[in-house]
Amino acid sequence: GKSDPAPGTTGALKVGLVFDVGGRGDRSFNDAAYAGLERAKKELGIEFEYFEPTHADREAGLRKYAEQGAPLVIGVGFAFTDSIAKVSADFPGQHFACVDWDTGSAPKPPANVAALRFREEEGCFLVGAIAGLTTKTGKVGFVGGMEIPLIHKFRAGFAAGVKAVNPSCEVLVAFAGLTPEAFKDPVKGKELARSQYGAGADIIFHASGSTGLGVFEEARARNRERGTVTHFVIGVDADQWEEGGHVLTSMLKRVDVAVFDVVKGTKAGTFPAGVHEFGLKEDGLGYVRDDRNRALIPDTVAQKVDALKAEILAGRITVPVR
Amino acid sequence: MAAAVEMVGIEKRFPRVVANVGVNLVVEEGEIHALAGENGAGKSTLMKILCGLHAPDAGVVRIFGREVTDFRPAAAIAAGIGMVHQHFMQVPTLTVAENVVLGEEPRRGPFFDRRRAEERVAELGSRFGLPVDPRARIEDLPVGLQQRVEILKVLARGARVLILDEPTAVLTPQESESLYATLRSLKSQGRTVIFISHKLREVRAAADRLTVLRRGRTVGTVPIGEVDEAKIAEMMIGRPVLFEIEKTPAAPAGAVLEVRDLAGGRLRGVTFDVRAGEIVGVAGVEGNGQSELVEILSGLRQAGSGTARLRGRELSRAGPAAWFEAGLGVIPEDRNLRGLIGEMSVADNLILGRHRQPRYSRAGIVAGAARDADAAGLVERFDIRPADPRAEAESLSGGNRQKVVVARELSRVPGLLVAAHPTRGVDVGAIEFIHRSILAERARGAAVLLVSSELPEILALADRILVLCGGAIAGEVRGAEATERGLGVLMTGGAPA
Amino acid sequence: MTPEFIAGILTVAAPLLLAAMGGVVSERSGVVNIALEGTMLASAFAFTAVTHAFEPVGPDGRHLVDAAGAWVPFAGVAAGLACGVLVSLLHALVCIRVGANQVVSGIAINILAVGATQFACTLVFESSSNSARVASLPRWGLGAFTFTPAAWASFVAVPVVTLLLFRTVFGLRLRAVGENPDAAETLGVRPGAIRTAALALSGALAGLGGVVLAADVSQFVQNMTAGRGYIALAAVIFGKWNPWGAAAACLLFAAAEKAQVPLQGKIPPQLAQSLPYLLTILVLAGFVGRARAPAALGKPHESSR
Amino acid sequence: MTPEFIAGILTVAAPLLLAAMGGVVSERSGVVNIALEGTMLASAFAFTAVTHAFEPVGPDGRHLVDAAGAWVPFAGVAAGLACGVLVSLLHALVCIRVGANQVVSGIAINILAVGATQFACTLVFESSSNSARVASLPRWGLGAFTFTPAAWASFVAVPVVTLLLFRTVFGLRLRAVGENPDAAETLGVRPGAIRTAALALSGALAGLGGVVLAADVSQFVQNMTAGRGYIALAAVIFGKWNPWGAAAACLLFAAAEKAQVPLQGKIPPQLAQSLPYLLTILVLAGFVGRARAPAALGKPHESSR
Ligand SMILES: Nc1ncnc2c1ncn2[C@@H]1O[C@H](COP(=O)(O)OP(=O)(O)OP(=O)(O)O)[C@@H](O)[C@H]1O
Ligand SMILES: Nc1ncnc2c1ncn2[C@@H]1O[C@H](COP(=O)(O)OP(=O)(O)OP(=O)(O)O)[C@@H](O)[C@H]1O
Ligand SMILES: [Mg+2]
Ligand SMILES: [Mg+2]
Repeated sequence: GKSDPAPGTTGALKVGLVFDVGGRGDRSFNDAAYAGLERAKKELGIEFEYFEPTHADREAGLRKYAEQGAPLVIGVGFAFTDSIAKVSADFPGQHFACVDWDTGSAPKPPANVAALRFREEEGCFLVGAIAGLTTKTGKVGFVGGMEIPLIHKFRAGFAAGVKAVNPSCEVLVAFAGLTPEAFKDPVKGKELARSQYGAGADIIFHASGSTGLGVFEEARARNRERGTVTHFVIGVDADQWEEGGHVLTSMLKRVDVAVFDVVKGTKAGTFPAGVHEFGLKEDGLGYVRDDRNRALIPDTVAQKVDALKAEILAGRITVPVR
Repeated sequence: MAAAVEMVGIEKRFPRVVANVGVNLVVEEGEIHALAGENGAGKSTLMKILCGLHAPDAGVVRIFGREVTDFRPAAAIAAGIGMVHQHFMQVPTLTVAENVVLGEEPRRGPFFDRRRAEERVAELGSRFGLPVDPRARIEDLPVGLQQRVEILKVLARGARVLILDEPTAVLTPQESESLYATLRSLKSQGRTVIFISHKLREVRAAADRLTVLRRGRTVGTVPIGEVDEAKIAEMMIGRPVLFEIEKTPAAPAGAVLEVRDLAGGRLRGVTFDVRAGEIVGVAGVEGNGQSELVEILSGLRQAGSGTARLRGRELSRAGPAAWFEAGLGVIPEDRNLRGLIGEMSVADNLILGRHRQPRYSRAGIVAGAARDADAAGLVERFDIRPADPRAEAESLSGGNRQKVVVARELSRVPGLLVAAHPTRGVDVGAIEFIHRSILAERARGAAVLLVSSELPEILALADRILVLCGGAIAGEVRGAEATERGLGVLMTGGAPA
Repeated sequence: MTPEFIAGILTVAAPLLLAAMGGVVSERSGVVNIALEGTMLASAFAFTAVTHAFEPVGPDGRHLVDAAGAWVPFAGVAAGLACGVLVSLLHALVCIRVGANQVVSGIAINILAVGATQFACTLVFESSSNSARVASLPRWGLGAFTFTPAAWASFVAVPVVTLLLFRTVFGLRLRAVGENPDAAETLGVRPGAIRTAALALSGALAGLGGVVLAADVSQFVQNMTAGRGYIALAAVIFGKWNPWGAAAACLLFAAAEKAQVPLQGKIPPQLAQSLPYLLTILVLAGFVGRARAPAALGKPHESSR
Repeated sequence: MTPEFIAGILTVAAPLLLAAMGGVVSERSGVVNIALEGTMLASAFAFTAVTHAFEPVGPDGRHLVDAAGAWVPFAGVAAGLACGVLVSLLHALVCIRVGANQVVSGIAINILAVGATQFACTLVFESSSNSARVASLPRWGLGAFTFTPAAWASFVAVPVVTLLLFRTVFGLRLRAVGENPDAAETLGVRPGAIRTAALALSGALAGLGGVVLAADVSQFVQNMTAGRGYIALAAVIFGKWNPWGAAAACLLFAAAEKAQVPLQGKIPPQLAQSLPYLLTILVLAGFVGRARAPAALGKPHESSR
């Protein structure tokens, strides 16, 4: 390690953030992390820099900020797990955070690492219920990015939510690929959406980074052609309403909150080392129902979904993860 | 009246070689003018300058009295020059009509007017007595017809001067005859013809005047009536050339090559032996199975049926490596394709295939000293020019490349020598030398199979002559008793005289 | 085979078709064009950036994507075409005028295109991975078969390129130059000029392929061509340098990619995903073995003077 | 030019050198080997996976990386070599035995290699992007100049390949086949066999290049070759198919890449990263113009039988 800039000092805290594939501008996962930093900049007066890795230079990105002496370096995405484990060992005086830390490959994060994890299946269960209750065709779709256990959590939660309220509803499933590139392939996303809409689905939930932008595009094109909104998408990670009037809701994964909290803790001198799980209980997950999409989700549906949420919180429903 | 072509003081240098230096050539309108000279004398280069493919480094070119300043093919075409190149300049996948009109296609808007092109070519063909099917694809045509297309191509561009570079090198005697008839009829229509040839008999028969080049310079221009073949040869080489080679009677021993009912491709079951110490000639109109025979006997083609034994080993379906090991030496039909490795030195080419011999390598490492010494000896013995074993094979002229191939094959002391058109395209000096080398092989006790479309060559060398017709042996004649006439009858399917 | 499924195949095939037609034109003239991939990518970006630039901007500085005039994305299409021509002319410069190795020039252009588009994307959109969403091209057609004009162009491109190659004077010369540039030269046809023109056209076609890709999702994504240029090249060879053959190969690859979706979950995912590539290898190994390339393909032509 | 900087250049150059020597051997025999890239990548993975497999495992199932015997990473090296030979033989099968297009076969192999290594990485290391850390090769040398044995091999490879090509019988035959397979065949040399052997050797060299890369960081990273195979190919051509020329080109590229690090932050990163490729294009455009490739390069040889 280099110099040890004491955390909690009053000067502007410097944070370095390395994005996942899909990168800045995916209007989803990565942009949610970015939003957390923006908020920290506004509310806590920190400074930050970010890096969009291309192929194999994820670790180089982390190292770059660590070498510059940033007290906090954040990696967005499960793929950073090994790299952060390695780099944090070389810079024991600095702090690291990893969104979606993979406990499978590294069960115990080092002492200077905050491992931020989400129980995505819980949020997905709720949007699954919304989909199951609002579908007109009795068919809904799921478009995943890379086929990995993390994304299977999304699928499992969503499918369970659908079945819980509408057992006869069919859930079409497709993944964009087997490589990280599958999170940044809107062309593929559009193609998959085309297949699922074509097969009769009217709502698609995507968990695929910027691949999902293609899903939105397909819905947008279909609705524009028909002149009415008949094909819906459920957004993921961030509120994706901006993608057009066909966003039924979005499964919020509060990466922004998690990132903000870590920054705040670091600045306050209480760096939250160790594994942190965010679920419905911690308000780390949720779904969007506000003035903009209230018309799409009737009150009866919202009530039903809130009831399900209560059951999960009470531990009466365990959402499957695979 | 100005001469059709006047080239004065032409000079052309290539890296390492001076191809032309102070060359003068005057061709009068309406004559057939021959250009002769040993290999690498600069004939093709001179003609390429005339047709705009090379620009000269010095000198003046006048065409019908007008000086040429722009050396580009299009300008030469416009001035009335048309060249039929030694290696045909054709697009094999296109049709005859397309090849002929390329560059000045009849069009309808942006579209190619195929019908009009075909009509034009058919019309040209009948006007000049050169019929070809305008719709045939070039690659499907025999060489004779391909050449006809080349001539049509230049005529279609209104050529008043036709240049033909070694037009008969790849033609059968019959095709050659008809070519010269065509040239005479073009002359009678007022066109001028320049042709390059190594075949002095043809030069004498077809040309009005002759210009000889040697080592890039003009030796002189003479009316054809004033010189005989020996005189032309002397002008070319700079010394008298022996045309008649004295041949001792053959003393054949046991059979080296035994061929039984061999068939494949156009070859339909042939049976013959070649014995040690004799030369067996194979004559025939091209396309009657000679190529297939040579290919099978060098392992490049698998026989369909029958057997071929070399020194007792059955090899009719073996690859080239097996033939090579059994002691075959082959002068291939197509030396550019099969003969040499262009990028390698003459020395490496000379011992290629024998590097594994203990003399040339130890533990897989090439013994450079032995190779270079042996190569220098061969270069000297076979008079390969330039006399530099390190020169790249590619930089040699056609005749010298042929000498490298011959030198390599003979220096291996082969049990059987298959020589296919061994003197095609080489000058008279080299022909003499190659003929003597083949006879020396016979004297040494090698079995020689000589395939050639040149009847005089076969008559001069062979002890026995097999005539191929339609893929079968139409007859066998003893060398001493054979005449061109008698062979010609057999070759064209007539009964033996 | 629902209409949806067929339309889906056509959508996937559209950019491949255009790039493959570009490949046919270039390779028939004797120039190996691996640069198809980079050409597509650069044009995809040019389309996005120029469309973006012409969108009206609201008082808050945001682009009013959906309020853009109908002509706006067409300006992007023009930019994509122009960019394709330019990239291809760079290839022409390196390998026709200078006579350098065509394969390496193509690879270098592809790698440069990835770097340059990322860099430009950062400049214009402040992200090296994604552009903003840009105004969409209209969609024309009936039922499931509605496509952008650019995609429609890809279907028209096949007969047009066929006509061009086999019925026009330019096509005749182009093929002659690809087979025997020396012969063409002796007849006053200039191989360098023909090949440069062929590459310009090839670039326009491949560029339009890139536009189809970006217009389909109304945005640019880092390295969004994802090997489509290479697949198009394989299709050219599989199709034996014939436009219809290449088009058939493109449709086959597109079908393989489409078929992979319903196969998911039934066969191992890795197998499903690599189907198109496996197909490429099999197809190359099996069918193309004996196909005859243009005789002068890949050989720089040196005028003999 | 500190010793560290020079050693740094050598480290960057090592994998390039090996791949370039592989390229020289293959191209001199007449086979275009774009598959170098995929070969390196596959071997990098094979090295990592096999080294991993031989590491002792603790009671909790974790690999005791640093307790591994000294021979363990050498088992990985052997695996890398073997894997390189295998991938190269696949290329040989497709383009020598079957006679398919060499460029496309190479591209297809490269694409497959990316997919296959990611898939295998997921199976072995449960992550498609990174392997676990594996046992390290020893480092030999003095001062700044300490390298793994694999990297040392890369420096030795240049004179060895030179000797092989120009002093041995095999080299002579190899060059003969690359120039005129037909002629070589009539002289008893079997072009197919020579080319297959050349490709096997090429694969071993490129594979060792991949091993150097992975051994340097003691792990496998998704697509870690990052175009080095292509750069090596450019170096082969820039070096005019001569081992020393290619080696000089590799060092030049390595120096360009090294120089790019101090430039970072001063010029845009994408530009800095494309430096080697810009260099490639410039160099191609400027120098190589008239270099003469092996005459039969890229042409499948059909025995006429
Ligand atoms: N393009 C070229 N580059 C370099 N040297 C050349 C070139 N063309 C011809 N030469 C050389 O110039 C000399 C003259 O060649 P040219 O082809 O004119 O001879 P030629 O008289 O036609 O011989 P042949 O009877 O063998 O056809 C030869 O040494 C030849 O190798
Ligand atoms: N494949 C071949 N096999 C045997 N002889 C050939 C072949 N091709 C050409 N020839 C003849 O060999 C002679 C010399 O040809 P070659 O082309 O090798 O000589 P060059 O003078 O170097 O070339 P050019 O005259 O084209 O400049 C010519 O008479 C030609 O007809
Ligand atoms: Mg000549
Ligand atoms: Mg000649």
